[in-house]
Amino acid sequence: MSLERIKIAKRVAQELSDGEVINLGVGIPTLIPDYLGDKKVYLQSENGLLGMGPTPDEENINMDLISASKKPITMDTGASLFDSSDSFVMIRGGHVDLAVMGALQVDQYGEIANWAVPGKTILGVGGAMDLVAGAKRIIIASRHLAKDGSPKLVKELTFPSSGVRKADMLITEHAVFKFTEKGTELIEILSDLTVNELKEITGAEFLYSTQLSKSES
Amino acid sequence: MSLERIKIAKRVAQELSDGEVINLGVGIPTLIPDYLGDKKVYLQSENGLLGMGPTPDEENINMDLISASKKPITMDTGASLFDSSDSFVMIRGGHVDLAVMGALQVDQYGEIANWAVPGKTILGVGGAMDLVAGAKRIIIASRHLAKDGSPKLVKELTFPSSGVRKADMLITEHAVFKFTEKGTELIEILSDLTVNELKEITGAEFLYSTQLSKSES
Amino acid sequence: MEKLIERSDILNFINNGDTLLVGGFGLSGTPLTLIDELAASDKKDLTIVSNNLGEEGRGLGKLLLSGCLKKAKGSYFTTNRDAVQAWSDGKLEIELIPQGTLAEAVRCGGAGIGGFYTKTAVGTKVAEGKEEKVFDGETYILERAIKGDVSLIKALKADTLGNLVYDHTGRNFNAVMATAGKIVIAEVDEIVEAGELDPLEIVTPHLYVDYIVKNKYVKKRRKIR
Amino acid sequence: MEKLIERSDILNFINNGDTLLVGGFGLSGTPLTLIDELAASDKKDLTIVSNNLGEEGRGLGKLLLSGCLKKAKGSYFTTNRDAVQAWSDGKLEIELIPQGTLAEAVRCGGAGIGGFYTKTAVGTKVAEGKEEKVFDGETYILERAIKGDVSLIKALKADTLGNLVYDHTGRNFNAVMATAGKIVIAEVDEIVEAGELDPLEIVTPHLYVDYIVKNKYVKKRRKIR
Repeated sequence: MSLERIKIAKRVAQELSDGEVINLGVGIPTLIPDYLGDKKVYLQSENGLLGMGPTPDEENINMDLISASKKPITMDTGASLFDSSDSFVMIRGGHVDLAVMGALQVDQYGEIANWAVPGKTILGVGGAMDLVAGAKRIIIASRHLAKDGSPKLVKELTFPSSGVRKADMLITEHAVFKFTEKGTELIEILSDLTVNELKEITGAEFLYSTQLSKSES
Repeated sequence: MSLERIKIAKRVAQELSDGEVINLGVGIPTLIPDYLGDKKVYLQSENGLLGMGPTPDEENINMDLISASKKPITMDTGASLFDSSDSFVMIRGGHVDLAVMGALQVDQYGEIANWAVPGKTILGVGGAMDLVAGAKRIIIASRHLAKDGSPKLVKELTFPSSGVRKADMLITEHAVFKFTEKGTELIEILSDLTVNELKEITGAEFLYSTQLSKSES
Repeated sequence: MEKLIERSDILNFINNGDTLLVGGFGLSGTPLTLIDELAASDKKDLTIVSNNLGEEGRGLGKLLLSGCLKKAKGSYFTTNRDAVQAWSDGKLEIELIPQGTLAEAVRCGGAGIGGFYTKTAVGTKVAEGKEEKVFDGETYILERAIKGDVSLIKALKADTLGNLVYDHTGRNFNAVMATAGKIVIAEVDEIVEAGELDPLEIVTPHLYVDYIVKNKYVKKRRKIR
Repeated sequence: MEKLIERSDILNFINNGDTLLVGGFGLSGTPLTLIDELAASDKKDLTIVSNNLGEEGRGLGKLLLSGCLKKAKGSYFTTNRDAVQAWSDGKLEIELIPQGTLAEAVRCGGAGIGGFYTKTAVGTKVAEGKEEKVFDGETYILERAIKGDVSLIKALKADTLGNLVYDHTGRNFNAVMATAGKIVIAEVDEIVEAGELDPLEIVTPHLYVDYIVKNKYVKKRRKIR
């Protein structure tokens, strides 16, 4: 497990508030529960559980009690079980406070591409589009650059969009960005990069306060 | 309780088959369970129960365990409880084998009017239209004549329709009618009326076999 | 328990002109305590979405008499003569909705669905003015989702997180009403610790429930007539 | 018990070209016994509606290898490389449906609803060619109901009437699939007498279930990796 991924998960964890209902996507988001500290949140799993608990020990694994990432889980105190259609009543209906998900690209207004790569087989979407459409708040947790070195935050998506609903925030190992109608705003630098260095590895322009600029560059 | 109403309920009971899921409307249909004999059917109540049992004794009344007619009931062995939306998944989705309901009028093709009287206040429809649209089979259980002496079986409805889905059968204290694309067919006379006498108190023409005609008139 | 409030507190969440989604079937599974508070208030111009409007002077019938109501949307009002009278006198607007359509419309309201096509009521007065569409040779009408400003529901038990279970057919419309209000207030007979309700028996998960009010009525389990 | 059949009997209810609704999420809550029977048969040109197509050679992945399939409709096939390959080779048609849309479309199929308007996938490739409609300023797309000829589902227990309960998140798509097939066959771990299941815990009432097959697998509750 890379340190960058853990760093991102830790920073996302700071954004969570007590009592929130949260859906965690595959990848980096699944690391978040380890960094919640005293915060009490409720994890919703789209395959039919509210109140996902930690991984069971090997003796207590039941493969009919799994997360949406298909890993064995346990139930927290006060957990409830339901079917897939009721699970998406929660998700689509705006009852999940926060979705944390990965992305292939995010554009300068927060539009997300996280299900398909152009020219490749497009055979999986899962619950991503439902979460994009329905979660009250969306945080993208992702490495700053894709494996091929291209920036994930871009001016315009070149990958297929996951929906018209925009993300609220992007957290990478280098920075925290907020999306508003004006575009992208850099609100925090998480690594030792200067603003100018960050600009070089980012595909979209972003706003930032001079104060942030001064202290960090 | 009038003898005619009991007679109708008894005759409807003969139409029920073992294992069927049945929704009983208000009025005459509620009398049917008393005349089932050995038949085992499952009564669905649209307020959220499959497997309605008999009326409880006074000590065991719970006003949160009631029928759609708002009378206290019990649960049969194997009963299940659900909410109103799931109840109408059953009804609208064609999972209820038979609905037995009253009617203000039925036309010669079996189109039902059972919720509103023209010129009067139209303030109640309940689950009638859902049952008309969704039940696999519909039997109308009704007195032959309305209180004002007008026939319930008519050529054309003058009362507002309950839907385009047609009833399969009409059972009154005098006769059993079947509805087909050809129109109304008299299949049984239940009183001492002749066919000609029956014609006089019926608002629609009906077909009948000469055999029935001979034996009954 | 954070969600537990005094019954009088509910008036802070309800504004004149609001649409309230109210659970219950007749008087069964109805939030009578919450209704009493509202009936004693000076709230005005409320629209009630509920299967019925209670009975004369009972349940939602109280709200009618107290002058809180502008409009009622539901499937069956005939059993409350006051409602029929108020409608005749032009003092109450009524929108009649088939029971299954009502349940589904509210479910859609809670589910982020804008509308649905149903076979129910096709060819009737209820369908007048509604968009039609043919699927596989069958005609359906479009029904819009229903949402509310506040949902008032009645459950048997809540746990301290706000998970709810209902009493038999007292569940009726309460479970869908719980999903479709911006604010959801549940009246309950009993509050238990989180963990005491079996995850399999919870009908309304706590994320739908904003506030809990303790029922002021003692449940008559054995009602002698 | 009338509904109990031998597992080989299920082939009598399934015809070439049928659409099968299959419960499960990955391999969890999947009717593995029923799938085995089908994989060993000579059925052809089946369309499978299921969230996934199992894994390589496991679960619904077996049906793919056995040559029964023409088409798969679901939300996520990427985890079965065989499916990706078969699709690339033009041997398998795939229709990708967002998970929530899939669940709702099947529920509508079972509920007598012709279609519904969802916000999910608006503005994406998945929405191409789908009718749009604006409600209260927001754009929705029309999704059609999904029905099947036969539903194959997996439950934990059935009672002798056919009422079903599921094992934790093994419920997933099984409960909706149970409502939308002309014939519904449930594979179960255990059969109990009617009355042994609490009316409050029954998830799928017996009216949805036509046949019950006993699971040939012994459930691994404690799986050591």
